[in-house]
Amino acid sequence: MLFQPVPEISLYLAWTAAVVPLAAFGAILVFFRRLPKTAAAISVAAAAVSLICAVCLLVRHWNMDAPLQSAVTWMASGEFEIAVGVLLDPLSLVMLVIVASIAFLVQVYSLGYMAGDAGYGRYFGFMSLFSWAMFGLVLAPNIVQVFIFWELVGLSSYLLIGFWFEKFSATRAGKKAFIMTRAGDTLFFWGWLILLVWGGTLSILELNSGAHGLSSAMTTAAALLVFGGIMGKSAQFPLMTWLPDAMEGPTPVSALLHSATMVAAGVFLMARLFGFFSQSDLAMAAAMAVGTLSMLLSATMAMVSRDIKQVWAYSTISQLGFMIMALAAGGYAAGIFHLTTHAGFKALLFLCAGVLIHAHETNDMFELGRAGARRMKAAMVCMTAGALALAGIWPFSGFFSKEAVMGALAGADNRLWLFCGLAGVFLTAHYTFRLIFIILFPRTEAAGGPGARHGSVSANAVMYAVLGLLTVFTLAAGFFAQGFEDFIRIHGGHAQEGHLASLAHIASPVLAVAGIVAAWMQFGSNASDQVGFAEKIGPVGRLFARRWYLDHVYAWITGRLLDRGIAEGCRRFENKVIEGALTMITGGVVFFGRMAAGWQRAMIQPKLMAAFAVMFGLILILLVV
Amino acid sequence: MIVPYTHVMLLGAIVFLMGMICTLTRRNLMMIIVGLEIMLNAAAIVFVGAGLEFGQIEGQVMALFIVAVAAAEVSVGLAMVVCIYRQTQSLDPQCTEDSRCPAGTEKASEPASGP
Amino acid sequence: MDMTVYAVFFYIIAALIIVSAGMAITRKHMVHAVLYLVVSFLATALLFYLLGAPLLAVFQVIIYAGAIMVLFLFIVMMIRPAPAGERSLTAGRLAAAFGVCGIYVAAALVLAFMAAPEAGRPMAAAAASPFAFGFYLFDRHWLAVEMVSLLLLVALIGALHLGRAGRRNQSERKEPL
Amino acid sequence: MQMHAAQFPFLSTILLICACGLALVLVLPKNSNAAVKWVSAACSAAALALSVFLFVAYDRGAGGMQFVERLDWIPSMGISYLNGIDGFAAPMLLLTGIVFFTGVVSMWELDYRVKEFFALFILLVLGVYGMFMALDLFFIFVWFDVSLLPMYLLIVIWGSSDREYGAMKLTLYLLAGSALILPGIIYLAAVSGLETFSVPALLENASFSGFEQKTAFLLFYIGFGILAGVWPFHSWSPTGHVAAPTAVSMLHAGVLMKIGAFGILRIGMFLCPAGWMYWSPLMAVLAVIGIVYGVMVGLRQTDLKFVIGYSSVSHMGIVGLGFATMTVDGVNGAVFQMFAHGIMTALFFSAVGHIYDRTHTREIGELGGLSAVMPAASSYFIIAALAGIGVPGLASFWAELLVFIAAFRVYPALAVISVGVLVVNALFMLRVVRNTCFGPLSPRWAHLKDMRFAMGIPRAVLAAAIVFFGLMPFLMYDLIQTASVPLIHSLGPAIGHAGPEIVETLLTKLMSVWP
Repeated sequence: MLFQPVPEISLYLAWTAAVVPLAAFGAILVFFRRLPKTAAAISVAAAAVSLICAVCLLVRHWNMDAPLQSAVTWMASGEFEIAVGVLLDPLSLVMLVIVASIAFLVQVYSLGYMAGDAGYGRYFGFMSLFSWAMFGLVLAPNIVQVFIFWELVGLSSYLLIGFWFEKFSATRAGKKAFIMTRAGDTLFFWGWLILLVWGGTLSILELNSGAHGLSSAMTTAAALLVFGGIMGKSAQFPLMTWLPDAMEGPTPVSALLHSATMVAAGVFLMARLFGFFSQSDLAMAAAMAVGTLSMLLSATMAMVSRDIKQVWAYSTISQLGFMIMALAAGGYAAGIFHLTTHAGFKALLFLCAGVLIHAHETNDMFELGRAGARRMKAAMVCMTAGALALAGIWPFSGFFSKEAVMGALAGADNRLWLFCGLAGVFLTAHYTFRLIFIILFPRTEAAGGPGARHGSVSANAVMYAVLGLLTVFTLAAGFFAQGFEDFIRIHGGHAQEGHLASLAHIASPVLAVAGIVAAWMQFGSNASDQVGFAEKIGPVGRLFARRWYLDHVYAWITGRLLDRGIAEGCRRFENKVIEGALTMITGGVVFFGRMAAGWQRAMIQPKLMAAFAVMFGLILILLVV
Repeated sequence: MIVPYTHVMLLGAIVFLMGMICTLTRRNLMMIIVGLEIMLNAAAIVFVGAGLEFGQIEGQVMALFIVAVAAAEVSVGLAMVVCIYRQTQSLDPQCTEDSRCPAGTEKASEPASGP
Repeated sequence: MDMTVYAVFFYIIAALIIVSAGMAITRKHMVHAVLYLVVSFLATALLFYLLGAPLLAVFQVIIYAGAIMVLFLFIVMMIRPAPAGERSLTAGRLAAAFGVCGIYVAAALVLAFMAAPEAGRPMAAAAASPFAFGFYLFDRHWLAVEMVSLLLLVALIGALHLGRAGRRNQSERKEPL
Repeated sequence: MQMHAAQFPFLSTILLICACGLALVLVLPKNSNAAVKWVSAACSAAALALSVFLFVAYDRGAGGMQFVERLDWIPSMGISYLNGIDGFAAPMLLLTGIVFFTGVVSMWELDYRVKEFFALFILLVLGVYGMFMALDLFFIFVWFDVSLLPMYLLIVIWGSSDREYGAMKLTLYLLAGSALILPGIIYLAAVSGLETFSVPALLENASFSGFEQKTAFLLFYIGFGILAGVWPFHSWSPTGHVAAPTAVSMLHAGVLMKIGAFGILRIGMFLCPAGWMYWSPLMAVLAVIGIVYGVMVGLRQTDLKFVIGYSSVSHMGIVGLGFATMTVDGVNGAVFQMFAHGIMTALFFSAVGHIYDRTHTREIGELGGLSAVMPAASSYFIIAALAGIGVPGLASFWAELLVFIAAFRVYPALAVISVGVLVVNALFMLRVVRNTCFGPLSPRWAHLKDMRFAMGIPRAVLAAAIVFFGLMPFLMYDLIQTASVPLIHSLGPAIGHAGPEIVETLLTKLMSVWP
């Protein structure tokens, strides 16, 4: 017996948490699009209900000893059934609470941030849609349900990135996000088709326990393909460039979807199928390689970006890379713990950035610095706290989770991964504090207070309350590391700490501090010229700034290969071959018609000839035969 | 005792063949009608011969009808020839439609055509 | 087989018919062609008499050799086409024409070979009196006779109409010039 | 096949409603446009209501043919007026009802030769309804042609760009199809030796040889396949869509293409299972070519209707792929896809028609930013596009899901290709959406008004149907199952599924190379 049925009350709670946002979405889109206040109230209320349900579930099942699962058949066709249901285990409970709380906080924050926007109602509708999709994904007991909500998450991401549809770049970014994650989803789809058709099961618990009929080669193939989906959703190499572009969306959206929850869905899926992935060493190695590569690449990109939101976006990719590395190294609890703390401090960072951007109407960190962003003290304090957490400084939560990740990496077979991880820690601290120092210590500063230049709306109390809450979480979460680990590790793998663990535990904070010091020397101190070492070497700087030319590859694939290559070829085939054949056929018919008509024109003698020939030919045939 | 019926048939066949050749090879509407007359005549000969062979007066009746039909045909046919000639100034059957000739034949025989 | 005098007459008449018809179809000048045709028709009238159809022979002379041929001559005289105006057929069409004739000849030959043996027996001479012929005609074929008369009427009207239409067309064509 | 006679001739009542509507429209005075529209709307609403009733009242427990009506028509030739619906036909009737109603309301603003338009439109729908419910080969053919011929006039008289060419091409193509179907029908009826045209009777008593089934199935597959937009016989459909007026495009893409697929199903697959089995690899290959090709050609089109036309080719390829798998899942998915695509594409054309009515252009390059001035119209457009992408929660997702699962069992390579094309499909749809509805608003369109409430009704009905069946797919699948399971079981032992062996050997070899 892999699981026990879910107790009735918990089932109701889980269903409520998932379905209420859907109801809110439907109600808002159908009835309340034109009533922004009502729409926002409904949406926030739904988020609150979900949060309460999630917390109740967590509390009820704090001491669970086996996963709880129950499902109903939603649709049956032949032998294939799609079941929807609820799978409650520590992972889904934790994720549920993370998603519910961040969603609730971000929606509350949005009440102020989005005030006055023309699409206020629509915005909250889409937020509710996203919540629903995310809850469905988190609670899913089988891969089909994961896939369905996985796609819906992608859809809501598309809608929210392109929320300001008048902005051409926003709609393009939305499209890019959808297509690139969709490319990953296609791999995922192939993967679970293998699981379904040849493995015979899609139940997550059965897959994790190895109760499927796949040989090891097929297991590896399926795991790699499923990991393709994770690459798309968590913006890992090579499907990573959509995430920085996705920052075209409203900042709360970036905070909720593109840092804290949706992109974490990829990591979540990997954790969800951790048992299954563990069955294939090759898949785990590939995941490790991809995670490491993404982590390092995006860190380098973050080092040269001037856009504050993009820096956080790159850091998100980088941190997701850390999580995948941890999971691939077998550090189940470490990966999930990093996911949890990251959700908190990354949401905090984005929301602080939102406050600054809101006040100064620019994304450029140098301009923000010049405009006097540092005078918004509360926001700057919160942001610095988040940055310290991101860099991995005690006592912030990031320190603890990063230590756990490093511990897991130390247990990996190959030392390369640990050293790459440590390099990543240094780079993270460096680019994070590059941003902070640039804003805090501008070379020139405009006169006037925050928002004076544009007279725009400054952040209201609700927004600051949200920031405060998140800061508290960032400060406090680290101290629950042990409890968290005990809770989550009920059925997960257990990373054994390798002999390098002590080295890693010492090196990691040291390198983080070194990164900050390096950033200080280049950006902070009065003597510095605020040009990073990467930017000083022209080609490297260009390489980083242009995202390692990944976008060029994609532009080539869509523009050249697909558009002007295959599609144009098909279009020509349509016009030349198919239409041409048609023209030939019709032309032939007309030709023969003309010929036959020729016999009917004035040529008496040919007609006579034909008549005679037929008549006597028939007589001849009759006589002979 | 006259000749065998086969001989009459042979005569009819030869005359019919002549009419056929005339209709098929002469590029002159009038001669085409002449060929038709010859063919009708051949048919009449065979009918009369058959009437004698089988002792039936029916054959002669048919021949009479042939004569009548020929008369009708000739009168209408000649009227049409006159009509066509008035329009196209030609008796060439290939030149009567739309009063144009196929280009090749026109050119080849241009010097010969009189009016 | 001993030839009767009738047989001799038959072959002479047959030769006359064939020769004159052959001359008729090969003449360039249409007046000549029509005159040879008259000879052919007169010979046919003789043949009819020989084959026991005196009334038909008379009709042949009156209608064919008389009325029809006069009509021909009249038309030929009226439109007076140039004798050299006729072009020859293209070789391809000529070949096709003779090919069709070949089919005909082949059919005729096959028919001849397949003829019943008693067909080789000479026919007995007999004659249908005009009275018997007329009686039979109106007794058995009165409806056909009426139809033929109607046909002739239609032909008459048709010819008249065509003549008028041709003239009208001609005048219409002339006017704009 | 079980036959359940009807207590009341509901099916004939639908036909009668249409016929009465047609007669009424014809006798109305020439200038009474409003009356014509109201009569048509009432007629279509009544037909829709009956279709919904039949969809609901069909006894899913009993299955088989229900609401059967029978009347000898020409007994000497074994032709009878035999109607009945099973799990395949009931969704099609519902689809026809919805598209008919929404089509009539979509054309509410028509003011040119109104009476003639609605008369022909109702005639067309009459044929479609008849085709979906008829169980006699002869009547199937008659209804089929009844539904084809008004199309020519509808396009030529009320069409838009290049309408003579489009109408001519469409009519000739479809008649070529029916020229293949008729010999097929006569051939089947002749070789059966039963002197009957009734499908159930043939199914029960006739035993066709393998050769006969293969021949007849090929005739039906190509003949009906032309109508179903099977590649390479698809090229009438984009041209026809472009030329046709809005409601005709809706009916044409929404329902008429389904007639083709339904014909393959009802005649080809029911009567010639051996032929189906024999030709199914060909069907699968053509279907996948269609799926890839439609998307690829669509990617390069600049006219909105061409874009949708080619996406229809792609989506109908999914239907073909489902049929080709010869599995319960595949047939279920295919029939659901017929329904879902019908609704989706009707919504698409309805939205495009509205946009075209306002802007008088369908060039994607000239449009843009319409969401700002026409939020409702572009929302419907976006919903249709998302359904076309196959987003979960909208009807076509479930259909595609099942078809791909079935195809992966039977033709793994083809399934992998067609799943891969989904990315390009999304690219293609989103590009259209972005260039039409999103982006900066051109000042040319700044004065445009959004659709009135009444005009929103048909679009809302269609969108609601998409979402409803997207959330409740089991309502549809339970129904389709009742027909597909007996059909597949009648084929005898299950067809051999492609095993993972080949793939596995390949993978093992690959991994032995890995260090």
